[in-house]
Amino acid sequence: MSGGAFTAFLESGVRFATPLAYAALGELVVERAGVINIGLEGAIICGAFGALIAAGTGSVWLGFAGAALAGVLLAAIFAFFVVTLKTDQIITGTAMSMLGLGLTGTLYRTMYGTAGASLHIATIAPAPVPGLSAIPVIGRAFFDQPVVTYALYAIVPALAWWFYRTTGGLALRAVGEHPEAARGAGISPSRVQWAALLFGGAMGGISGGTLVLAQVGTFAEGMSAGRGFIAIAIVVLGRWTPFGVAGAALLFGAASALQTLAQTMGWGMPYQLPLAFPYLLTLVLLASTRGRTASPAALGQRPA
Amino acid sequence: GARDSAVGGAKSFKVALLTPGPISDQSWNGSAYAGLMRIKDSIPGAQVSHIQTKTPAEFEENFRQYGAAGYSLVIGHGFEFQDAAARVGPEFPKTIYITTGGNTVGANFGAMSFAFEEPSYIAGIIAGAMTKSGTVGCIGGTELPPVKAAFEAFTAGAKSVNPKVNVIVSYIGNWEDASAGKEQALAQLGRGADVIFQDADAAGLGAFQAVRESKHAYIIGSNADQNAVAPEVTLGSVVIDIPHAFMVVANEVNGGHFKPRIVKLDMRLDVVRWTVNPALAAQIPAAAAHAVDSVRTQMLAGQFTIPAATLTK
Amino acid sequence: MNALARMVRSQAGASVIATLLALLIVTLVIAAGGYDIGHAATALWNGSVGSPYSFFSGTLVRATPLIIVGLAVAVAFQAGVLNIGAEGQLLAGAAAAMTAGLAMTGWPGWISVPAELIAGMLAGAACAGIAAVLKRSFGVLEVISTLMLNFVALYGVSYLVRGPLEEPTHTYPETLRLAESARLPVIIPGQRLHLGFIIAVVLAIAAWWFVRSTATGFRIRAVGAGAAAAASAGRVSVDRVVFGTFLASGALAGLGGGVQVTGVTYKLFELISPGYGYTAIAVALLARLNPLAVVVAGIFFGALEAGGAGMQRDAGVPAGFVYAIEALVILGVLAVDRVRTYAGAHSAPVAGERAA
Amino acid sequence: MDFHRRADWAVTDPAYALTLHGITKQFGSTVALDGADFDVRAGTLHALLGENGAGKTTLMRLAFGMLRADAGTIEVDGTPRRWRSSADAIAAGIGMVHQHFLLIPAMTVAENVSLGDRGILRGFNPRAAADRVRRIGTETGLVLDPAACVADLAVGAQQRLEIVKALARDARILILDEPTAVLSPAESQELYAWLRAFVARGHTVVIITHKVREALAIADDLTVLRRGRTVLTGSSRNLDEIAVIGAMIGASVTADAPATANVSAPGAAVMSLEHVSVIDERGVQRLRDVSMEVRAGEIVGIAGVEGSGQHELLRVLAGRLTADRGHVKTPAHIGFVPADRLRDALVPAMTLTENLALKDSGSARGIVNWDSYEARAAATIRGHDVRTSGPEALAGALSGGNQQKFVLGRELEGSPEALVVENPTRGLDIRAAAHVLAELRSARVAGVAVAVYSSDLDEVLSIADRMIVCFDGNATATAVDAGAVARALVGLG
Ligand SMILES: Nc1ncnc2c1ncn2[C@@H]1O[C@H](COP(=O)(O)OP(=O)(O)OP(=O)(O)O)[C@@H](O)[C@H]1O
Ligand SMILES: Nc1ncnc2c1ncn2[C@@H]1O[C@H](COP(=O)(O)OP(=O)(O)OP(=O)(O)O)[C@@H](O)[C@H]1O
Ligand SMILES: [Mg+2]
Ligand SMILES: [Mg+2]
Repeated sequence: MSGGAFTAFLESGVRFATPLAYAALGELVVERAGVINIGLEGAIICGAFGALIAAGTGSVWLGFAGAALAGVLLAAIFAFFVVTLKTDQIITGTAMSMLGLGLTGTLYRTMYGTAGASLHIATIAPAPVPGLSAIPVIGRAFFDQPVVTYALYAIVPALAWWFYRTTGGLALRAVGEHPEAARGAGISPSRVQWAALLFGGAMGGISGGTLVLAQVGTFAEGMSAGRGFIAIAIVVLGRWTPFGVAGAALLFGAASALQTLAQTMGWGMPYQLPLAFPYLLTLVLLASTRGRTASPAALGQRPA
Repeated sequence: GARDSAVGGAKSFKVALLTPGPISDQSWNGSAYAGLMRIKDSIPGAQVSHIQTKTPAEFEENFRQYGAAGYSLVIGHGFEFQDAAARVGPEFPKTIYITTGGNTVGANFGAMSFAFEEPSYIAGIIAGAMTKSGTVGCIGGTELPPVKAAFEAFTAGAKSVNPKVNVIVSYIGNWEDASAGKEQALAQLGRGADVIFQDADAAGLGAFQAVRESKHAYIIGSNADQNAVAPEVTLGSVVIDIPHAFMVVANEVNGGHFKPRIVKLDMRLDVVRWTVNPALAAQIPAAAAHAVDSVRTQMLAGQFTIPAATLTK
Repeated sequence: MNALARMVRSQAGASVIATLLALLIVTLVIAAGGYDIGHAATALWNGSVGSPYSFFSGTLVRATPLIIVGLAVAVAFQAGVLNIGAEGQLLAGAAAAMTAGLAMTGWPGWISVPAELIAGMLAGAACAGIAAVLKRSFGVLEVISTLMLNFVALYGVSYLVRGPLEEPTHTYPETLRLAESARLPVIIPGQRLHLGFIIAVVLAIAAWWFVRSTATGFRIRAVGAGAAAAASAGRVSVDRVVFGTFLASGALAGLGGGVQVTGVTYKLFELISPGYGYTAIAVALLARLNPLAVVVAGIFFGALEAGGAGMQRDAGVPAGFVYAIEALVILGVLAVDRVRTYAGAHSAPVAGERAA
Repeated sequence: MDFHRRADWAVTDPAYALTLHGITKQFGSTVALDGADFDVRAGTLHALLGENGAGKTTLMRLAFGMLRADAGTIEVDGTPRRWRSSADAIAAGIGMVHQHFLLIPAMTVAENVSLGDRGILRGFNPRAAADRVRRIGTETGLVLDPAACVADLAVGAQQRLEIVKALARDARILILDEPTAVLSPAESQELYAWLRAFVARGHTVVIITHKVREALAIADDLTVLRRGRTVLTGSSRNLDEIAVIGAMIGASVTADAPATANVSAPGAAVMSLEHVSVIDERGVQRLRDVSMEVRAGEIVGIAGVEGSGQHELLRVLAGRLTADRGHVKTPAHIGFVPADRLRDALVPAMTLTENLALKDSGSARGIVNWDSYEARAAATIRGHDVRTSGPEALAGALSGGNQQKFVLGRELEGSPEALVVENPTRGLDIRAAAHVLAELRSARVAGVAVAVYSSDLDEVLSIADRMIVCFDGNATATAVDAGAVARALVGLG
């Protein structure tokens, strides 16, 4: 592989990773609060649809706001069921995926008919960072990207700082580890979980918004294409830490890029191999690090 | 929402459509739905019904339901429906089952066969003539027989005017992930491709976006007339006029003179065609336009055989 | 008020209320979408139970894999094993059953059909076995490992039908069709309903009896409801029970895949399962892990999907709408279930409530 | 927070730090509190007593804002208060150490202490938090390593941490729910001394306990709850043990059942260990070359400070833990009553019939004869005075004492050759505890080899024929004598 092809591969990997990272960082916060949101897929597709509607105003930034809002709305339903009514997280999450995919498909068809929305949505173009984008090999991949990607460079350390260096982060982690202990300390676990889920919904929505506003310029039914499930895998592979999740998202993104690259280079390997690889890697990593220790102790439990 | 249902009706002409994907894809499924609407609007008394099916296990169930409900014509939109047609057909002899693609024929079931290769070959000629880099690309949703055949014809067309042309073929792996479609196109652009032929339904919209942003490449649409998706970079579309095709079959069935067969629908019937994007027509070199005209004339006369391309799997 | 509270508390009453509530929500949603409610409701009814064909060939055919895989999930959850990898195990089972069926072309059906199903079970168990070993030897949470394995299985099937198992002309990304003798027989002439449904019901009764009446079944329940007590008071080898149940669950899910290819599709292709493994989780949990109730819940979901198809066909309700309605029905059932719990009914805790 | 405190002081009635009046609380159909009153004078140590389920914990959780009362008023320093959550109570200067610790094992001491600091974006500085822990340590003598992970702390240290947590929030009113239940006698004494010093500084302490004698010895005032009502309150100087116990159980105290004479001489060794060593999964050696035996018809008492190896010793004796080295002899038919009954002995979501069958669940084959188990469960319920609706009741619906009686009955069923019992009366009221001890004595008379551990030394000494004391993984035989055992407990055997 030539240097240019490698750079192109990295660039593609970062682009694939961007929406994954948003969704996974949101899911990370949710899981740290002890909730597993299998319905993330629904938030992503709602975000994509919300972006389409809001960006119709002509503003990309309103588009992102609409994406986040749509994700938040779906997350609020999930939170109401899982936190307030204390329903089973897995089955509720499954319903949320179906609801998100179903609602967006229906609304899209109702609003745009069968002609579709076309490519009329303005997208944000890559904005090269002077100097940094000239770094050999990795410069273009990491510093010639749309602003949403750069935002991640701030969100990841900010989240890490917030997790470990603020009382809010402490409260979040406490709820995920031992909700009753958190309650004893005057923290309301359900309020924390609500907040975490809304944040996760917003990030999932932005993830979908990225697909529309930074990549494709239009909406397609089912365009989330399983990213919500991948994001859950990414959180595991990232061992429930912000930097770990960022790295894992990059790895999953690179796997998709490798699949693309392998085809254009005519390497003739089955295209399923690079796609299955990150999942296998996650399993191996979990086995080698004895997965249990890293996960929040109360993950998936019905709150008391 | 649109309600286009049909219930009861003694002697009405009832037509059903099964699509494998959402009809908002602006491509394969969308144009089939447009075809169904065309039938509804142009055949008096026609009643229509549509269902989106996920898995082949549902194909048969719905074929039967339509048969039992007395539908005259049931269209399964894709070769993947042919098994179900062969299984269900004999049980409902009064219903005609047609699949778009496939090669299964029986007493009351048959297939439409689109000569999609013909306009794909023409698209190849245009691409071969337009490329400056000598590399063109094909992007498919998944590796299905009609898609593969179209890409082979495209390759042959490109090589006919530019024997050294390099054709890259890749598949997205699904028909919805528009973002992955864009990446696939960007990868091909990165390898030097400057004309891309996409056949990936909704996922293909991403390829349009990639080409639009690249500013130095062209794209060719497929199935529906996609020239309007990105008019500034779309050379043309390899169109299957599915509404037209559906009308051909529907009229035969409605008239009671449908003979089960593989209904060959080619350029001569004007069901498949190369539709150039008028906005960019002027940029196509005269020689290429000439070559296209000559090939088209031969095709319309039924005298053209597409040479086998050397397309590796 | 008292009578209402009592009704809410009874299992039957809750089911009735859940169904009514679900119907109410669906009605409102359909009306909000601008569709004729009477028309849509008729279509839902006709598509699911309104005719023998709808019921036997639509609802029950769809219910069959949901019941078998629902049992797989229910049995695992009873032991506290959160196997959400039934989808992957089903795919593995389908691929193995197909491979066996193609390899045994020409063999008499009474040998090849059982062999196919057994192959499916073994493959499902092997797929679950990976997660079971990861759990036992490396402490990897099964919720996560089985979710990962679902994707691996999905890509595996995708590879197989485009590679080693692709039909010989290499035209279609699917396998050859199973010979007539290698299929599960249809049990009602003129319908699609196949022997797999009988297998599903028999399995459900067997599972119910097994869990309730046998020592092994009791061990499974005890480990699920109180592993530490089972280990200490009963000296039960918890690891062994968990491991065995995990494999059995995988075998059942694999059987679900085997039944689907030998009874319905006769071929293997990528879209062999539209997510039966995930819906089965809903089936099992709504059935409160009771194997007999799994049959009812499986038929309920089968009817919902078949009826949803009916609404598409006859009332022009789009596909997305049907998913949304299914989701709302699940949420309605969940909500009523919680209300019932708040009302103070005694109910065995669902295994899924414990640590994931 | 400071503002709050000053505001409180402004309207203080210095006489009472905490006043709860007419408190009613119902859980479903269970009335936990029925108009209870509770007045704590400022600057005193107040003991709250009562039988199991009397409502002590519920009352204090209400005072701490973790529960909301159905009726009644709460006053702090004379000001009526209404808690939205425990955050409000904390802000008002109340701290609570819970019956079951509320610590997060995966976090450090410093993080646990900082938990609940207000604010979403307010910084948490580990170094400052560590300083705070150290400062409290020097000020109060409750020394902890701020960087230690709570999962690695011994129980005593966890107890200290719970108190430090409360003090870090400037608690002036400290509530401790059965704090000594998990402490060794020495640790308990240390805690009491510390609490007295805390009170001497003008603060207020409420301590929930079952130990009447200790309560009388250390508390200024004493309140007894019974069935959710306040039945006795007053200064401990004016009360005696008989009066308090009488109030707790609502009857005059019957003397302990007379110790049954040891009618038969001990028989052959039923359980024995020879040179047994146990190493836990973290690689820590828990038992070192232990040799001992328990003979038929005797009760061997076992004592040990938390973490000295007695936990492992009991499990090896009961055949629940495999020794890494050495030879173990233990009969096939052996009863085992673990300390944590809801975790290790019973499945709360299962019926009593099923919980009885649990005992055979590891060895049973084939089809279960539920009718026979139901009959056996019914017999156990009758034979051991288990108060319940019948064999089909869920184990989780029984009160703690009745659960314990059922477990003991189950383990004694079918005349086992040996019985291993751990903390048999933990959390039981006096009557239930006396019943359990009497059961152990009669088992001995029936020829069962009994090994009993209890963290309450008086209790073991009252029934043991011989004593074995664990210290640092070694087991030493001592006389059945408090002084001898006390020396052995600290390694001076
Ligand atoms: N969350 C709850 N839900 C239902 N019932 C409860 C709950 N908490 C307490 N109870 C019931 O309230 C009553 C009082 O319980 P509480 O824990 O206050 O007793 P206690 O005096 O602390 O007993 P113990 O000495 O056993 O700790 C009991 O009958 C108990 O079963
Ligand atoms: N979860 C529950 N469900 C149903 N009934 C319960 C539940 N918890 C407690 N009870 C009932 O409430 C009553 C009081 O129980 P509680 O635990 O307070 O008893 P207790 O006074 O602590 O007795 P003990 O001294 O034996 O522990 C008992 O009759 C018990 O059966
Ligand atoms: Mg009690
Ligand atoms: Mg208590």
